[in-house]
Amino acid sequence: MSRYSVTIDGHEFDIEMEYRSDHMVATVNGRERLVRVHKLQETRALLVIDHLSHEVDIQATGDGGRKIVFMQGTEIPVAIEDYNLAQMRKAAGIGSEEEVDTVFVAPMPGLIVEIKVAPGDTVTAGQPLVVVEAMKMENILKAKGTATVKAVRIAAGQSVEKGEPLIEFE
Amino acid sequence: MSRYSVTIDGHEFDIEMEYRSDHMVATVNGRERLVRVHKLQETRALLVIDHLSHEVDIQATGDGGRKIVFMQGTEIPVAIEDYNLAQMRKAAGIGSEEEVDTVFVAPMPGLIVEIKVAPGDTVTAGQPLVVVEAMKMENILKAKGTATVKAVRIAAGQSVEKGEPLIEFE
Amino acid sequence: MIKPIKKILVANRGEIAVRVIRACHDLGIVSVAICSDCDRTAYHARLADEWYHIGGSPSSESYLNQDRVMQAVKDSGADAVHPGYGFLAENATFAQRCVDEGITFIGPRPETIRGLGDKLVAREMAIKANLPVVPGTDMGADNPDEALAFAKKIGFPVLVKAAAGGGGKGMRVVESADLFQEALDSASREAKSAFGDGRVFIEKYLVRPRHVEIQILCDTHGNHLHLCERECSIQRRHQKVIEEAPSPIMTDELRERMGTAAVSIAREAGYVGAGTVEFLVDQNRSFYFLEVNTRLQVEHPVTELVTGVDLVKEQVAVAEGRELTLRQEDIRLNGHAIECRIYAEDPSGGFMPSTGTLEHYRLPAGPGVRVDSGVLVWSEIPIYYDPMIAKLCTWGRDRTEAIARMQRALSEYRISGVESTVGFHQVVLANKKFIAGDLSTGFLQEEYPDSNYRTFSPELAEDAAIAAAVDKLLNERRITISQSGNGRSRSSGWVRHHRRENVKRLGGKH
Amino acid sequence: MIKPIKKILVANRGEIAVRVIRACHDLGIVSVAICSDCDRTAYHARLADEWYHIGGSPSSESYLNQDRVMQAVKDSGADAVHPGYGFLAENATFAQRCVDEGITFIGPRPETIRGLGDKLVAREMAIKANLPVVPGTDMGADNPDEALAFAKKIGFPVLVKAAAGGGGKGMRVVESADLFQEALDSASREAKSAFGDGRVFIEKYLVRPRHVEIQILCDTHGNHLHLCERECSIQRRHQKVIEEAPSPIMTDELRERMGTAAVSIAREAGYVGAGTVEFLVDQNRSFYFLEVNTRLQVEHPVTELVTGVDLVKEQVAVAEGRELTLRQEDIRLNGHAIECRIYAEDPSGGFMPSTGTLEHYRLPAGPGVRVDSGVLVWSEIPIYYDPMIAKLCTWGRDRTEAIARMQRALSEYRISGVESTVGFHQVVLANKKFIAGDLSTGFLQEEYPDSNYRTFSPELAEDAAIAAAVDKLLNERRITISQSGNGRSRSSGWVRHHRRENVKRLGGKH
Repeated sequence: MSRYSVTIDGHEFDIEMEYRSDHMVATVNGRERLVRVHKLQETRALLVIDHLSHEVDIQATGDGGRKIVFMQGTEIPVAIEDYNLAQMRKAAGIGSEEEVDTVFVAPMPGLIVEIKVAPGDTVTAGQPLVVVEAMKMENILKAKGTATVKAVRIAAGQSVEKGEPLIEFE
Repeated sequence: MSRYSVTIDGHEFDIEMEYRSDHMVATVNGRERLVRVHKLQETRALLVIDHLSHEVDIQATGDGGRKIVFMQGTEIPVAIEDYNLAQMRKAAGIGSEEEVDTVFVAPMPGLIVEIKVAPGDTVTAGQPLVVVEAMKMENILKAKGTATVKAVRIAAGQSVEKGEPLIEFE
Repeated sequence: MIKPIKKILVANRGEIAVRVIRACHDLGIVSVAICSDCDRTAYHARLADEWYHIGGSPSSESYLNQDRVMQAVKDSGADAVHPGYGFLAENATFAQRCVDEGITFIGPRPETIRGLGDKLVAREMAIKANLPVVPGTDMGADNPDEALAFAKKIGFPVLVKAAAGGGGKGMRVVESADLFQEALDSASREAKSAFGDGRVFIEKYLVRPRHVEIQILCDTHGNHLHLCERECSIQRRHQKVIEEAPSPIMTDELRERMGTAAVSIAREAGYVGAGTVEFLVDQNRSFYFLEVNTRLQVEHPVTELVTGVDLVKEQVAVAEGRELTLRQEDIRLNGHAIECRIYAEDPSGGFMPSTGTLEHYRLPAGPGVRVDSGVLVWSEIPIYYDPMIAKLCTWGRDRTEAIARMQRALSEYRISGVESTVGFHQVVLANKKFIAGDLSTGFLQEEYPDSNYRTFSPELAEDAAIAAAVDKLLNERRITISQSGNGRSRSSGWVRHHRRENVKRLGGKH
Repeated sequence: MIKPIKKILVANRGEIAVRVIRACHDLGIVSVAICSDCDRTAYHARLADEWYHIGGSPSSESYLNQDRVMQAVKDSGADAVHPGYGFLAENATFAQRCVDEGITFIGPRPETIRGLGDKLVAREMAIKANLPVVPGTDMGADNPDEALAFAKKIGFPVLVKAAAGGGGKGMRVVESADLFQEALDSASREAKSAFGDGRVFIEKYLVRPRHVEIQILCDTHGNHLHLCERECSIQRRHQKVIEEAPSPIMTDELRERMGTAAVSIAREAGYVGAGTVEFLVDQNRSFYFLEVNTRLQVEHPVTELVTGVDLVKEQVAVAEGRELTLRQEDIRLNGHAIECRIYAEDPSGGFMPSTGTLEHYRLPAGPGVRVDSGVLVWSEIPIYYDPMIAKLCTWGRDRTEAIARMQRALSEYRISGVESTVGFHQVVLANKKFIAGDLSTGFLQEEYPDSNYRTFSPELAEDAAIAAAVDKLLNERRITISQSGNGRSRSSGWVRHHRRENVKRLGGKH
């Protein structure tokens, strides 16, 4: 039997998975749900949970247990980890990996039009960091929280690829 | 340089193929045509012949050089062989492989309802041979030419797979 | 007495199950799909809110099995059943069983289905409602000698028809007396196998008639409407393959008379729900009652396209006991619509059903195009059911625009892995008589006596020859032009071995 | 003076190129596609009859490069050019060049494009034709101080707009004086980059206005029609994202007045072809002239769906010199249509463009659904162009039915490999104010100030959690549930590594 801790939009689900003859049983926060899995092509499966039909596509979005579950036309970001590891992590007061990112990367490929910050600046949520032109539109990339700029890795006029580090925070 | 003999619907094409820098040249019955090939997924390619755009799907239909070329929504049956071999074959008076089939196979899976011929019978084109039920419809399989039945390989009430031999001719 | 429906079990598969599930989505009603073994991941099973596996692949173990369907109704808590067409759609016993168990059957009353479903009873009812009928008799397989005598009296060709069912099954045209017995037997056998009822009857076979039918819609409050006509003359073995609305032969006056006739028999039968009154129309625009189909027809989308009425939604509203909000004067024809039924069949091989996996499947789209497809890329076409995979419809301001858009849509359709009738439709739609609207139920036989539906220009043939040469060249040099990332393709050229065995034919040597 | 067109070069890419090529197919006119490096196998290049590669991926080397486009016109022997929208569609120099070289430009006369394309000239023309206009000035980037003074006079918020171009590019709302200079500079810079013309002007910014536009259609024989309105109030950064026809706010009387106004300016401008007169409508149903777009609009399909008129075919007929066969009284509204623009953008990531390969792509279909898609499964979404991949439209007898069908269609859309705005549309279409038709151009900003378009029920979250657990379990046990025949999938579970780098964000620790 495997047990997982799944977090979606701040809600935590404790899920125990068990194989039965032709299906699985998922015990979610103590409640049993019957699951049938039918493979489809590529990253997709037809999941029937207590007779509810879901065509599901799951994509890993990076390292660790973060995934995007695509179902009913909606993208649902999910974090999953082993239940026991999650308990230990919490007991030790270690936050999830998401909280320790210190590099601001380009969310898309484009041309750097302007850099609005310099090393040493302290920025707050919503403050413009970089202006990127992509697909003929200027996009202003903004800070998501309070932080101090450690280094600027790019220069105006430079082309960047998606995922390329732009700014490092302390 | 490669040279092929291609037969479509009774018309013969003598085609010499030659590589150039970024395209090919096909000399068809003496006339040059410029060909660009862009690969697509699976069995498909975008073929640009003298600027005519064709999304093409090619499927082999059996042994030898018989193929189905699917383009512009139309299925075109094609026979292709090496030009020199075709010349030798013709010089030797040998017909193409298509003419020597003596086994009548099931064109679809189904249930044999009735057999209309017995060994020793001589059948003519259009004469009913076997009645097969598939997808709730009775289909009458008819002779395509004159022939004498050598053996009947199936019995009424029997299920057959697609391609299963039904009747042998002499 | 309105009883709102909360959950509909769709007792069908394929495109019509998808169609009904889409109506449920539009209405905010929970949809329940049932599936057989081979349909576990079929499109209808994926699209519905709920999924119930009910049995084996043969329809007798699943979609035709009333016990299993009713069990799924109970398990799912559905309060209504939509039967689609085929399977249990015109089964009065099943409809009665739903009624008895307090489940809303979305269709006419069981007694209506039973009465009209028997073509002989329907004929009597039509005569009572003063509808013109084709000369015929109820003598059939039980009285082969008398039947033959009657056939001789009215004159060959005659039509042998199953009393039950429809869709061209159990139907034979008999050209002469010596072929009569065989046709009688085979029609009866097919009818028994398809509908469990081997009764057949004989009718005068009209020469070059058109098949024109009237869509009716009736509620439980005594309102009976007609939604104009569809012409379905393009038939192969009595199976409709191309339908359109309006009929090219129609006049306002004839439409008025046929519509009134259809409403008359609907009233006579106490009809409730959507249905179709079928007629033959001869070359003099005289019409004859044929039968009433007590179900949603395959070809209902062409009516939806020219009237704007969603027939499945109206069926649900009527089943809930609501009064129709439409009045006869609200029904106005807007433009022209055509439907091509896309089958997994090989037109060049006598329309043999073709099974396999849809390795590539691309729907046409764009202005004026509606596709009702029951399959997806990678779907398996099973051997157990009707081989129709989709209905392609186009709408235009007039018939010319609808035909042009249909040709465009057909040319965009990509189906790999099974044979399809797309090319067949391209040929028929380019036929001058078709374009002129000069149709009859014998159209295909007259125009294509040797079933040669494969035509292509010398220019296209040359380009196809070049394609084959390019493929062979790349093959020999082992150059891959298939996407390297895709493990499914062979590495030699872009050719793969077709899954089917080569269909070997008797050659010229015999 | 009718000059029939035999071959049209479509000087565009993506869905609008596909749209025009489809019209060519319908008309029996030979279509020529042009493509850049990254578009060699794009859908439009596959669908056209002829294929010309014209240059590099950046649009300056291909679709915007007049020399290369004209070379392809000559090489192909096309006798007409359809520019679509964007790129060269509203470039008077290009239109003039076509005229000079004897090629039919399918659009208004070059001088009309030049005049109306300059928003300041258009404004003068509107005043001359007695259309109400919004208070504004032509002082812009060259006179920042005067412009600021004017802005202060009419009162903030004001709108900074590029004189050239459209589509929301080079447009900024300025809330207060201290943000004025930056907005002026950035709008001017963006306008220069997009249209090669950095001139901007200032307009009073109306509070909660609706964007309502009138489709016009004019021939060379002096006939000027309007095809009723479209409402395009749902905008993000001045880019329309959802459009509909008719407008929920419209009355017959207002439609009559706005239609007459649109026809007046068309007459004043000597307009030929299809075009759009844009207005703002305030909360009191007063309307103000905004601008004229001298091209086919992105959102033209909603007009086609409610009027039945094929606008591209009409454009071609007008360009051939034919007189319109439609009269104003033939234009009748039938039902309601909505369009959702589907972009390859990440709504939860500030609508950043998302590039990549469409590894799975399934179009919605069925009753009332029209899709104009510019891409196919396995298409690459390149970084060089506008990230719109398709337009999804639905039609219904009324607005309620159109919305329900849109929700159904959105839920059927499957796009894997890039982010898309499908989920965004689902949220907006479920918004109560949207359903009530209570719209304004500020709708999205007011309703979703923090751009949170991701909503799901607790039930769906639980099922998603189970899906993740099933996936992880199978992953750990190395059980493949992906199709084994498909080499593209990893063998562990059905998860694959998403191609994009994880979008790392500033976390809570700082």
